[in-house]
Amino acid sequence: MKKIEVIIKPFKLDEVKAALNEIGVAGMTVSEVKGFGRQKGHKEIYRGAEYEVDFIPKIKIELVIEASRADQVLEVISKNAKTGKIGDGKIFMLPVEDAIRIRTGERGKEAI
Amino acid sequence: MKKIEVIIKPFKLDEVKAALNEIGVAGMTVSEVKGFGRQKGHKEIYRGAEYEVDFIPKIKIELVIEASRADQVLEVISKNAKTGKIGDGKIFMLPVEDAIRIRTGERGKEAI
Amino acid sequence: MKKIEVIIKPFKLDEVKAALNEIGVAGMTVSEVKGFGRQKGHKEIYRGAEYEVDFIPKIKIELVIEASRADQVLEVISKNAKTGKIGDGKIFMLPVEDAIRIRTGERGKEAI
Amino acid sequence: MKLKSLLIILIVLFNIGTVFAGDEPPTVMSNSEAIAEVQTHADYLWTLIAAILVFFMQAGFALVETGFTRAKNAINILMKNLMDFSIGSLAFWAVGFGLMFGVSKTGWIGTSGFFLSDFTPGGDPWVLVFWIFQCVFAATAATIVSGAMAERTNFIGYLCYSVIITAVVYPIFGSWAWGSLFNGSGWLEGLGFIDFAGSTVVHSIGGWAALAGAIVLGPRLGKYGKNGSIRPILGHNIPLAGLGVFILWVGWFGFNAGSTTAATTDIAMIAVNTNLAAAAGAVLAMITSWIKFGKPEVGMSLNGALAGLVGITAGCANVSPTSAIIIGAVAGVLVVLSVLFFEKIKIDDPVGAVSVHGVNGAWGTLAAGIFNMGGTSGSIIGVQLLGIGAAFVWSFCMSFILFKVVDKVVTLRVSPEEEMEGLDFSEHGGNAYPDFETYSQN
Amino acid sequence: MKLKSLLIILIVLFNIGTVFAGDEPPTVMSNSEAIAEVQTHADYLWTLIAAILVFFMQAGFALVETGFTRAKNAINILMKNLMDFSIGSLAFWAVGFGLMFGVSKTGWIGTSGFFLSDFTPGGDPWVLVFWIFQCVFAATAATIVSGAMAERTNFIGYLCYSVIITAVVYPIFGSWAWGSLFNGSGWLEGLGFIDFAGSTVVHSIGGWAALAGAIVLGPRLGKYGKNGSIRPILGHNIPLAGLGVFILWVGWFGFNAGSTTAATTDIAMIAVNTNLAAAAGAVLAMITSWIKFGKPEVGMSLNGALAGLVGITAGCANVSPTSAIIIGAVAGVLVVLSVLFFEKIKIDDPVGAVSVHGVNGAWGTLAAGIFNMGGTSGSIIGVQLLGIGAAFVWSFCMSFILFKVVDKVVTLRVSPEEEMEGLDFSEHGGNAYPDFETYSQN
Amino acid sequence: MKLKSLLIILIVLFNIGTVFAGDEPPTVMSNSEAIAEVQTHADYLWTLIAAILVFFMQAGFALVETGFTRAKNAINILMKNLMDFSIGSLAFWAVGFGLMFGVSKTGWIGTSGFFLSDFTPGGDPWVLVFWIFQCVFAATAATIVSGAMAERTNFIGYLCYSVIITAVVYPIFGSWAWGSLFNGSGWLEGLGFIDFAGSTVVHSIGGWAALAGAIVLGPRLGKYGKNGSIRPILGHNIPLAGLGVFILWVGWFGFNAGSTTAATTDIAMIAVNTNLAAAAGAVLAMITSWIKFGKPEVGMSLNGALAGLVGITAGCANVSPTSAIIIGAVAGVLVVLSVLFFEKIKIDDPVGAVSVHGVNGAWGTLAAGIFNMGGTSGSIIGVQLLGIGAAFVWSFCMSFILFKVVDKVVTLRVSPEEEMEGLDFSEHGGNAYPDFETYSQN
Ligand SMILES: Nc1ncnc2c1ncn2[C@@H]1O[C@H](COP(=O)(O)OP(=O)(O)O)[C@@H](O)[C@H]1O
Ligand SMILES: Nc1ncnc2c1ncn2[C@@H]1O[C@H](COP(=O)(O)OP(=O)(O)O)[C@@H](O)[C@H]1O
Ligand SMILES: Nc1ncnc2c1ncn2[C@@H]1O[C@H](COP(=O)(O)OP(=O)(O)O)[C@@H](O)[C@H]1O
Repeated sequence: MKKIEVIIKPFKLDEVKAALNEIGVAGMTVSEVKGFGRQKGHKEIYRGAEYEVDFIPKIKIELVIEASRADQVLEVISKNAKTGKIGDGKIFMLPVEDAIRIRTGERGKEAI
Repeated sequence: MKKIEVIIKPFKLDEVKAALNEIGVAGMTVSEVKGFGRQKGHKEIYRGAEYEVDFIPKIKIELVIEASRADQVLEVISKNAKTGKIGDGKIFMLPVEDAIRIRTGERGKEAI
Repeated sequence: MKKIEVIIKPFKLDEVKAALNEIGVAGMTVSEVKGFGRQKGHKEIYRGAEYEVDFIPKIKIELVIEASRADQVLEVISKNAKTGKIGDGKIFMLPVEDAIRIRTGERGKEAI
Repeated sequence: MKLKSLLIILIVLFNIGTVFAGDEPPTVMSNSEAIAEVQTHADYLWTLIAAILVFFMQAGFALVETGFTRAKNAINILMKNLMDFSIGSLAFWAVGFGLMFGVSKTGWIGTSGFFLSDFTPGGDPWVLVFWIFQCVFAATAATIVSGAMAERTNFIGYLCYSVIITAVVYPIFGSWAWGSLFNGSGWLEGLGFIDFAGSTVVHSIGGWAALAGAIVLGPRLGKYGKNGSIRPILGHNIPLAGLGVFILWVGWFGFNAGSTTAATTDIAMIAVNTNLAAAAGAVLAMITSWIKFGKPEVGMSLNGALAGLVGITAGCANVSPTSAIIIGAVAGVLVVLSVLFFEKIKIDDPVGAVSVHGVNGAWGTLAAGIFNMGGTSGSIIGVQLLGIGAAFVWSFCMSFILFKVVDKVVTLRVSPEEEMEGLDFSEHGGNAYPDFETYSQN
Repeated sequence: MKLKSLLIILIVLFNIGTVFAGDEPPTVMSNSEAIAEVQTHADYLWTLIAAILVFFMQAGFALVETGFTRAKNAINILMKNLMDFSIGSLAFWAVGFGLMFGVSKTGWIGTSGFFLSDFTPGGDPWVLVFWIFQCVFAATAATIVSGAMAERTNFIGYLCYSVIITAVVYPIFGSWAWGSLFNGSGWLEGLGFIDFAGSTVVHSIGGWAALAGAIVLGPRLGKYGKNGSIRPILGHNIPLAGLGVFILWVGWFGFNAGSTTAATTDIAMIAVNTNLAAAAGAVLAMITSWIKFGKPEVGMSLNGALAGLVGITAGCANVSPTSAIIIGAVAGVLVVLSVLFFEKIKIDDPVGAVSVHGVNGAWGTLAAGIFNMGGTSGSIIGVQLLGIGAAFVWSFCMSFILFKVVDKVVTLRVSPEEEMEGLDFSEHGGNAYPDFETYSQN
Repeated sequence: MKLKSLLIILIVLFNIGTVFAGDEPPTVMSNSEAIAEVQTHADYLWTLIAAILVFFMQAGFALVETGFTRAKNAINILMKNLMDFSIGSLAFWAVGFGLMFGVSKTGWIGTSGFFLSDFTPGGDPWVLVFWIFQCVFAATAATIVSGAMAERTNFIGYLCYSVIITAVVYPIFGSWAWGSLFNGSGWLEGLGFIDFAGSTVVHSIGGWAALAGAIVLGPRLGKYGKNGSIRPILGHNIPLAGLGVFILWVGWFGFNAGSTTAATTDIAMIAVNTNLAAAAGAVLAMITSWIKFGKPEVGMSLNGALAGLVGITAGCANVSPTSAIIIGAVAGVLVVLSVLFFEKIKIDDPVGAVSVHGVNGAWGTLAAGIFNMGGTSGSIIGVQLLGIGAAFVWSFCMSFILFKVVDKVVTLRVSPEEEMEGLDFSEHGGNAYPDFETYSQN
């Protein structure tokens, strides 16, 4: 099993999610994060002092999948999260040793 | 060392935490996430338009433990996070290569 | 490639970020988490009932780096996140099998 | 001679005609009537302005209740406050006003003036300005209840109850104490009961109904631990609650000083008393919380101001400013002890409505007797106690029965799942703060 | 004899001198003048107090609009509300008041009184108190527009438009219907058009301008799916929106009852009607939403109260309380249907301003004819319809052209990137809630 | 003959008896007295209503200060605003009023009327309505200070100071300028000092005390970078701050127009001036911020409205509407420059209280001399400058010393750890927004 961690632009979430659902990947966990990277933040003003908001709001998707589906999933995500502009984000793949579905106690591939 | 990532129902956090403390696991990191999976969201209405809130609020627990304690920890979490209803969540186990306690600089098992 | 996960005290973020930038690590992803550990929370009162707020607000930094830079990165983080007081936090290192930059499709080291 | 002197008078009198161009020239008599008319205009002004101020209290209640409860129930609280006023206005128009201020042969209930039938187009509109002032009072009594029943009450059940308290429970008691302000005549006022602006008539009636509601409902899920320990459920927006208290304080000037329903100099002392009692209540509640918990707690301090306001409501027109400070100070201490008491006996009142309005309504009514500027006596105190007791028995019992009936018919409490998810979603399909990351306590 | 009797009169009259120490002794005539003066003081008081209440509505509008839109545009909404009032006050002082209430030979436009030139230091200050009351009315018409154009309008474009509606569009129509309240005389009022407090003059004018703005702008990004499906964009702070509605309700007592600009007993019925219509509007809108969506929806209920208020504004002084309930109830149903209608035809009005103010302003004006206490007739209805139509044609067309012009000159809509990022950042470099974790819908 | 003519007069006069059933028939004299009485009632009404409006400003200040500071200090700000009013009311009752309006032989301090001893039950209640109006003024001066000292002041230290400013610092200066409004007579008013509603007496006194507080405390942690760079600390809830400004604007109509403490036609021009100055202040501050920062900034625009209001306070009754616009416009520019100036010289004033109230209070006082409708002169300007200077010296020095003393006795500033954690927790054990995910800046 593999864990896929994806950092994307927030407004791409719906598209990515829909595309994953289409290929049968329905389970995933999403959170709001702040990204730092090549894409630069912007300047704001508060009572005359200018300041740099250097982080960019991003969405992190975490999903655990069977190793065999990894390529397909990576491709689908890449395609659907892409705008071609700086700050599109990253995909990371990490090894997963075990998985459990709490409700049933199923382990491994069955659990995801 | 292993990293255990757990997705549970929010109201189960207290129970799981207490149970982990009992077996001597006191360190963990918790965050709010949005879950997508088998458990379906619900419909809300806003000024006449119905819309599907398709994510479910979940809690993510991350904890790093010695490999030797993994089975016990998995069991305790499974037991205490379970309601038997859909949406109870998942446990994933990932390998960890190193750990450092920032305060002391201790590494490995000592650090957790 | 390695994934470095760091839990630090919130007010240390700026320092750590600056130090990482200095050694050429500019990409990272940050989120707010709640920490449980040795450092204890505090008591609050609400209309006469005292209650323990047992979590401590922490910042989680995630960054993926080339394996070869791991030591340097760990050192820089350790140094800059340290106050020497309880609750300074942890650094964990996990293996990463692949990385993709969504914008370009680059993979592996090129992607980060 | 006769003619000449008459002429002189006429000249003197008729010459004034310029002021009312085209009208009859003024006479002493027409002037006197005109003066009365201007005074009447001032009375209308003040009564309407006071009614507007009291209406504004609805916003105050909504904010206090919203602020002191959880984010997931904010829409529900708002809807309850909007609707108890809206439906309540209609109920008071149709039924309540007649029961409270209609002709009352027995002194126990009014029997005329339903559907504002005392007003005929073109007729004297006094009944209308009087009605609007009384209508906002009735809504105040009703809205007090929603706080104590927050976060777990079935919306439709609440609406049912809300109509009945505004149409029946509050007005009938009101007719006993205040009926003679219009066409009625109540037995309690006949005995000399002092409750100038309604510590008992409005606040205790609301407060004891709130008590009945909280008891029938039982505590919110998670309010008490397995071992019976008290677990705090934190209010989600203290700045809104604070704003609510300031708004209530503003409105209370209308509530108390407006109860003259006339523009007189009496409003001065009433306003001063109102302000000093509220101030003393806030300060003493803060000090009490400081002593008891080690820190000056904001929830108690805010409730202290309200307690002082409730406390001075009965006696605002017949006690001195110094007495007002004492009354408010006692109220400030009382509210803290009372909140802790009800928590301990496991009656879950999320905003402290029972302590603020019920308990301090009783205290204020008693205090109006004790500190009466004209002197006090056993019989004065006795009548005050009788009124306090009558209010408790009437409101608590009627409400208790009503809540039980409502519970049978439409159920009073939502299901545990709905309560966990929050009433905003389960009752209204909504989300009060969709752009914010929110937690759900419990 | 003559002398003696004169003496007596003099003694009688002069003896009263104590009241005005050092002044002339009072006479019947001086009394009569003094009475008129006190009445004048009361008129000033009421007019000013009502103006303050109406000013407070600015806060209500700001909150309703903020609450019903997204967090990322909160500062922008606030700035628009602050500035349409501030710049609007100056524009109404310089130009608007003169066009509306100046001498009007044709009945189509006022031509004097610019820059408050009707006032001379030391002269009669009535024009001033009248001005401030009218100024807050003008600002109300202007501010209605900002809601419908929320979340996508260029700030400077909005400011341009805002000046013009307050300086020209609103005042010219106003001169047709209300000019004779001061120095003017309008053709529409000449026909007997009934619009006591401005269902048409203020609310429809604002509402139809809002419609033009929403059409010219087009819907917000993401409001409609690719397949044309309606996608809700949720308001981010419902408690603030609720507070806004309560504040508007408070202010509306000043809006309607203050339109007497005199302290008379008429204010009683006006206030009662205002309250009952709002209550009925809220209740019926809630019921309608309950039937249509299965749950009582908060946004619709709040809009229902406002719809009731808009609906009764024209007829508040000439319909009975029972009619007021009917008018409000119809408004409550109407607003729900209207909001759904505009959503469906893809006119994106984030806060429902067109439905609340435009549609119900028209309904209220018609209802003022239908339910007229003095009886109705075809010609009364005809004039009402004429007024309604004139307002639509004037305001919609003028505004449509103006928005198009503004769009050409300074552009009316922000870029898609700016809209996505939020106007708070792109227009003002700010962040309304920096300490909170917020999401961005769409 | 004599008898007959007398008879006639009597008949004329006595025949009017119907109005006051059962009373003596009216006479010219009784009418005259009745007229004076009705006017008195109107005076009471207006003074009380104005006092209520000014009280409402407390809510406005609380919101502005809460909105412009961080979420972690929201409860603390609220408690400070609640308590400076509550304790302040009691302090002003016991001591302040006597020092300000008591008999003053020297012109430097009042010496009677403590504990409201000028009022005897049954006696003339004018002192009471006057007291409540003055009490809310005193509280305004006190509450200004809390904004400048926000986010780092020890709660108990703040309370100590707050009592002293309301009981001593403000009243003594007040006695110099306004003592003769009641029993006193001040040296400054004796010279012809113009400060109708308190640009200097209230706002500058508060503003300079705020300056002393900010200096003694030093800047908030993190406000200045190591290299001395200015780092913004963002206000956490701009919609609340905006609501606060609208509420303050509402209240200011009471503040300025109520300072007549009489229902006269003067209130018209005062209200118009107040509104125009505020509008001009907002517009000009927005433009200034636009020029200086490239975008129209919300914080500055809101402060601009307040600056305009402070600026017109002194001269609202003696300058023309056109002058009011100029005064407000200058205030709007001034406040932006002043905020930037104090930031630069490292005086950390989180809400801009010093610039809004101190600097513009001085400007407004000067402007009242310059734009005086009756003409100006070197001596008028001189006296204005004298008053401005006296206020600065008195308030700044007294406050500076007091803060130093308070610092010695109970410490004035919380520890760095407490400041980092937030005063809500460290001072009150609370959490203003427990259901929301919040960050902590710095
Ligand atoms: N080395 C990294 N480790 C973890 N997250 C990263 C890393 N580099 C970038 N990110 C995340 O990816 C986001 C996009 O990266 P950025 O460099 O801005 O643009 P791009 O993806 O186009 O190269 C960042 O905002 C950050 O959240
Ligand atoms: N493949 C997955 N990868 C990551 N998280 C998942 C995955 N599948 C489910 N989850 C998380 O677990 C939660 C529960 O899963 P769900 O399918 O709803 O029920 P169950 O756990 O009973 O099978 C989801 O809301 C989501 O947060
Ligand atoms: N085993 C663990 N797994 C994951 N996170 C941990 C673990 N132990 C501690 N943490 C995180 O590190 C933070 C600091 O740990 P703590 O024990 O309080 O102090 P210290 O780092 O000084 O030992 C905790 O608040 C928690 O977020």
